[in-house]
Amino acid sequence: MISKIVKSGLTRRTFLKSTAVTAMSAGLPGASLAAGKTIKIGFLAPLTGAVAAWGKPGLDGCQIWAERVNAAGGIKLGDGSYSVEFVSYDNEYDPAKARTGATKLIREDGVSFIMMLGGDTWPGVQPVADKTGMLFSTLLPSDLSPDTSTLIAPAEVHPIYNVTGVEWLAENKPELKTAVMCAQDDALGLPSVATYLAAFEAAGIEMLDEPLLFDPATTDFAPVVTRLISKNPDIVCLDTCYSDYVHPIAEQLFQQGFKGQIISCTADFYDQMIAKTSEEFMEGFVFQFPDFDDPALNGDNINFTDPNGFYAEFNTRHPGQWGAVSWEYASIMDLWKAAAEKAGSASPDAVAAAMKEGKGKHAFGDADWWGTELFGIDNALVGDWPVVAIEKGKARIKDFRSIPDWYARHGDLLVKHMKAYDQMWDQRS
Amino acid sequence: MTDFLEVKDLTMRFGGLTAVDSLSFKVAHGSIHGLIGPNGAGKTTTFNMISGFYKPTEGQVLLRGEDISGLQMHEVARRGVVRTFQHSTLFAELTVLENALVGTHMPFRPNIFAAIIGWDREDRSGAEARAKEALEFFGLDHVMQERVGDLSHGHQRALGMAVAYASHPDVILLDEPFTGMNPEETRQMMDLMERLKADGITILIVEHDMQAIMGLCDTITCMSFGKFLAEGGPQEIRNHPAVIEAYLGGARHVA
Amino acid sequence: MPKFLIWVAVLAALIALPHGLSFSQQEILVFLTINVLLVASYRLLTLTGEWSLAHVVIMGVGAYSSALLTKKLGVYVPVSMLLGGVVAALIAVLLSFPLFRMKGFYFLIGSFAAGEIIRLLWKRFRDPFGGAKGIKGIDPMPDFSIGFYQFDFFEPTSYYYFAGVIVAFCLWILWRIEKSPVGLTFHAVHWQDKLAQASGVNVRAYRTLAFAIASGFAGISGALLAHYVGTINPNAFDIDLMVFVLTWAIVGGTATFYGPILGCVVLTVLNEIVLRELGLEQMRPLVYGAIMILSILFLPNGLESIVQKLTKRRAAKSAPERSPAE
Amino acid sequence: MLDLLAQTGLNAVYAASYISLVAVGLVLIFGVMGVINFAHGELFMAGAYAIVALYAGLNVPFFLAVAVGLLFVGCLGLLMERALFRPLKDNPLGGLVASIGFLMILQALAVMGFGVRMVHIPPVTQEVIAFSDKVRLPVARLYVIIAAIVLLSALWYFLKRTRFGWALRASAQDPEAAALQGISITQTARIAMFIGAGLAGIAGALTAPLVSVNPHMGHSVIVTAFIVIIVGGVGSLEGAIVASVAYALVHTFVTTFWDGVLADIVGLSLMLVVLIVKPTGLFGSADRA
Repeated sequence: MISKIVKSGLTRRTFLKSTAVTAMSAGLPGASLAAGKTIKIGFLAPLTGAVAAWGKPGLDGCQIWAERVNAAGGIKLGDGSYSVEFVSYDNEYDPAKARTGATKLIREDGVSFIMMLGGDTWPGVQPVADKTGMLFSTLLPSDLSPDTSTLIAPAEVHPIYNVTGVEWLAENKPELKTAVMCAQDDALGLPSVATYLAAFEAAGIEMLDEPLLFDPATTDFAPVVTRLISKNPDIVCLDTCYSDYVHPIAEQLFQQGFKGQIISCTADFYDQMIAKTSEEFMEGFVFQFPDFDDPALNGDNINFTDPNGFYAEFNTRHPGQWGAVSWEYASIMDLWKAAAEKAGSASPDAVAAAMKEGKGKHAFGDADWWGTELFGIDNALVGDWPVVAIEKGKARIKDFRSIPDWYARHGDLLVKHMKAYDQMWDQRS
Repeated sequence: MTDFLEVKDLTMRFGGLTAVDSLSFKVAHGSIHGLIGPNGAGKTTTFNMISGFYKPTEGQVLLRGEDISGLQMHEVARRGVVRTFQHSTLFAELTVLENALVGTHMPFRPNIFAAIIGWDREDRSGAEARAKEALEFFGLDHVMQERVGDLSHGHQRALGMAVAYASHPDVILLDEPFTGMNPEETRQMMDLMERLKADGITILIVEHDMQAIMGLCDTITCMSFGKFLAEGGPQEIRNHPAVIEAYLGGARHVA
Repeated sequence: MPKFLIWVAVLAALIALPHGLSFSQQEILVFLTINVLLVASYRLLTLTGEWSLAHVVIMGVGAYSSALLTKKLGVYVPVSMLLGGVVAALIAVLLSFPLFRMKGFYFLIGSFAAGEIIRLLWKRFRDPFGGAKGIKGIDPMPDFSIGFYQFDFFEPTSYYYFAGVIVAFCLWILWRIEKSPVGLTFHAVHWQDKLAQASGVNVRAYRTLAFAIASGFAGISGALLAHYVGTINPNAFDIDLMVFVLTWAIVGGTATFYGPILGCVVLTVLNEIVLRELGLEQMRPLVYGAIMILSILFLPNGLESIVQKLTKRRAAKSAPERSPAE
Repeated sequence: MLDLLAQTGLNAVYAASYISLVAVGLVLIFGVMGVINFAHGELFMAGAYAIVALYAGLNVPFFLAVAVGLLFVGCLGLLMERALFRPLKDNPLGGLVASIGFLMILQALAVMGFGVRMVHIPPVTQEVIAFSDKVRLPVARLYVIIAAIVLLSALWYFLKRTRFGWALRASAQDPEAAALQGISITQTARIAMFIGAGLAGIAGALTAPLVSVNPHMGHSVIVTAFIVIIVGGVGSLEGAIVASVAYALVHTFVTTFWDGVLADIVGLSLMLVVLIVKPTGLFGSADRA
């Protein structure tokens, strides 16, 4: 049978059909259920190993999402309601294993959509995506390129939203004039460095030093912090770091006597940071990821379903594990569900078409498909993003700010810095 | 006879200790030459300098007039000076024939590309013939396929010499070949050396036990405390007062 | 000739193999085939008695070279794979100068340091190595047809056949080398380097030769990987994979040519298929680690020792024909 | 500028302290057992998780938790000795593989028991000794420095002045001769494993409140420890300590005055240079290679 397909020339459509048939005929347990009313969604992210922190909590969040959706009657398509089931594959953050996982999820499990962390693993999956036409999502928009129209970045627009924090800071604390930055030297840190540099330049804040890069294997941050504060900056920017680095850096800043402003992309487990430092020290710490019990998320503009309830449920099941990825995969599923119901079908093409029709329902409000200049394709869903600050030991959304508006004014700066760090889509070879 | 192998003012210092102090002697072509001395006389150090195992601090080792001191061991070997080892240093994991084949490395230098394509059949059969010839010479042809680890002590000694002999050497350096041998084995070993000599090979033996090589050597050089002591025929050395004195002193020391 | 028939049967089984597997198992089969070459080339290096921790990084050198040659210079893919191997071998020759001043444990750790430096250089120099993200969009092997079979190199089965032929050819060369006088000399260098030297063997040159050959084939395996996955990055060639190669070789046993290959196949099937099917997820490393410990405790001579026991009776019947010179 | 130098110096002293605790344990195990303990970083991790369970989880007083952590990891060392290294004592590569297997098991246990993400440990003390506004030594770091000095001095005394220590050194130098002298190899192996593992454990326990504790924290520690013991010379305790100090100084100053990635390259190159110039390390002797 395989050779027959090969000879007839493989088009996307016949490919998908044939794989669906294979999945059915193979009599896989999931496949026979699917004849009833189940839609399968693939979850292809690191679940073991050093990067597992970016996958596992996301899968936990998705399980909660699936239960809630299934309890509410599932996903209503043209031919009735379907329940949702997540099929996960641990890619160990390795491109080759990610490719194997994508093949398994598509051709054996018959999933309708695959969510990935992206990053190192995406290029391994890209040929599979191109060949099968499967719809994929990533948390890292830097994976986007015009080569693959079926990869979308609908939740995170890392790192571009970081401009909102800097902009807010410049408006609300105009006395802060100088900044320094440290960053982890990898695919996560470098595009973020370029973004912060552009944001600081746009806000008229002077960088006192080159960004200080450190290897992701660093354990002791005292030397990094000593260097950072040696120039007496008003602002220390932590760029986008794993929380394993944000915490010790903040602690060192505290112990080495820094008293100025800190801005960071994330502050997962900020309560622990407060415990390690002090409430006064952390007061006013600016970052970009709200707690989902924030009252500001109950506004009409928010598209995430019942954020407060989701947050409470997550914390009950996985106490102390809440972080950015906990809700992001689930928010992608909200978007996917809406698109599938609109299209009345779970087929990747139909969902993708429905999704990109008009405004997208991003977790933080309706947003535009955007990114042609930065990524070569408008598959990133970009709109407002919250600026969060810690007040009396609790993260509070201070404002929602529009990323496209900032870009309209300062896009040239962003492109300039992105180019300097080889982060433009046409520089990524 | 010409000056075939000559040791000239050879000196070796380890830190502050002078193990060999400007030693000179000559080995005639086709002879069996003994190098003796009590423990700590510097025999083995000298031996190691000639074979290229050590680089001398000063002095020269001349082979047919060419200075070979300071060359690496394999370079010395390629000039025809092949050594054996004091202990049964063999490839215990390999068979007897394979050991002998390693000895044929010099006359039949392996070529990796020919080996892959299979154009080295002549070399391989030549090497095997030579290895078998060497084994026969030392009476080892009947244990050819056995693992060396399973061989008797005497056979292992013989194999050590066969490996050296397989490379068509001009000079064989033997390091205490009689240690731990019973009289019967010693006698057989002496026969083998006589046959090597008859084959035109020059032999230099380093030996602690003077009696063992008296009947064998053409010339004997005796050293003590790193210095040249005496040289001559076996009878001459046996009766040399300085040699007797050195050995008595050494013996007392050892006891 | 029964031996000939056995080989035909093995060949037929290897050709039929992917058709009995699921799609993801076919993918795993491709990576397994590539890893077989990696671990077999590693064995050649261990013949001289040195255990390197740079082998996977050297594989990466082959992958990066081949990827860059196709991307920047447009070299035809199979040619670039060969050149990737050549570059890996040359880098190995370069590394041999500092590394072969060391032996044993020092060599082990020295090679680790050398490998880490190469990896840091890939990270540090975004041009041309792409930094921490590495290189993506590497040209795949161009599809072609040989009449009765159409190669579509997206399909794991096609790539398995392609890689299988290359790997089989490389294994044949490695086998020929091991069974040649050169291989015998490698053994000699390992067991008694002084005696080998006294027999006129340039020990340093032979060590370097083994290192270069092993590295060359590791480079080819890296190139095979790069043009299949389409992306490479410094983390794909880190110490974790090296640890796997080391355990494949040791658990399989290094006394025979097939030992490390056996270890690679058995452990990969266990880890990637059996343990995943069992749905162990987070417990997978634990079970894998336990299996490693148990196998080294109860099979100290590796998996190959089981095979040897099974074949011993047969071998005892037929006349001993162990002649390296044949 | 003087402030910056002084603060960097303090940072280097702290780094040298915890690195030397880990490295000395690794050297001790290699010296006596003749195996490379790849799981040493995970023993460090296990010490940190002992603090997570006892101090952060059960509110056990910190120093009691550290002591229990030392004993716990020491016992892990004994377990490794009994279950892995003793049966494999004639098979150093087998010991290496077994220690890799043990490493994977410890990591997986940590993941299953405490999750993949970093875990929180409340600070032991937030006191800081301020020499000036810009030169400050947190007391929690001072504990690590003091522990390193005290423990390594005690170890030195133990090795040079007691019978056990003499036996340990003897069997590290020549196991066969030591056995002839009536030294029990098993006994010394046990002691060495307990001390070696315990040192890694106490380093992990003391630094736990200062770093991010996660199941993979052992990796970068073991890489550093390898570099250090190679530079110092495998099997030399003095060498390990001197090299820890040298490495910590170089790495800290390069990080502060240039950048962290360059510091790693410099550290590794330093090691290669040492190996090229003196292939047995600064204090090493050839016979154990």
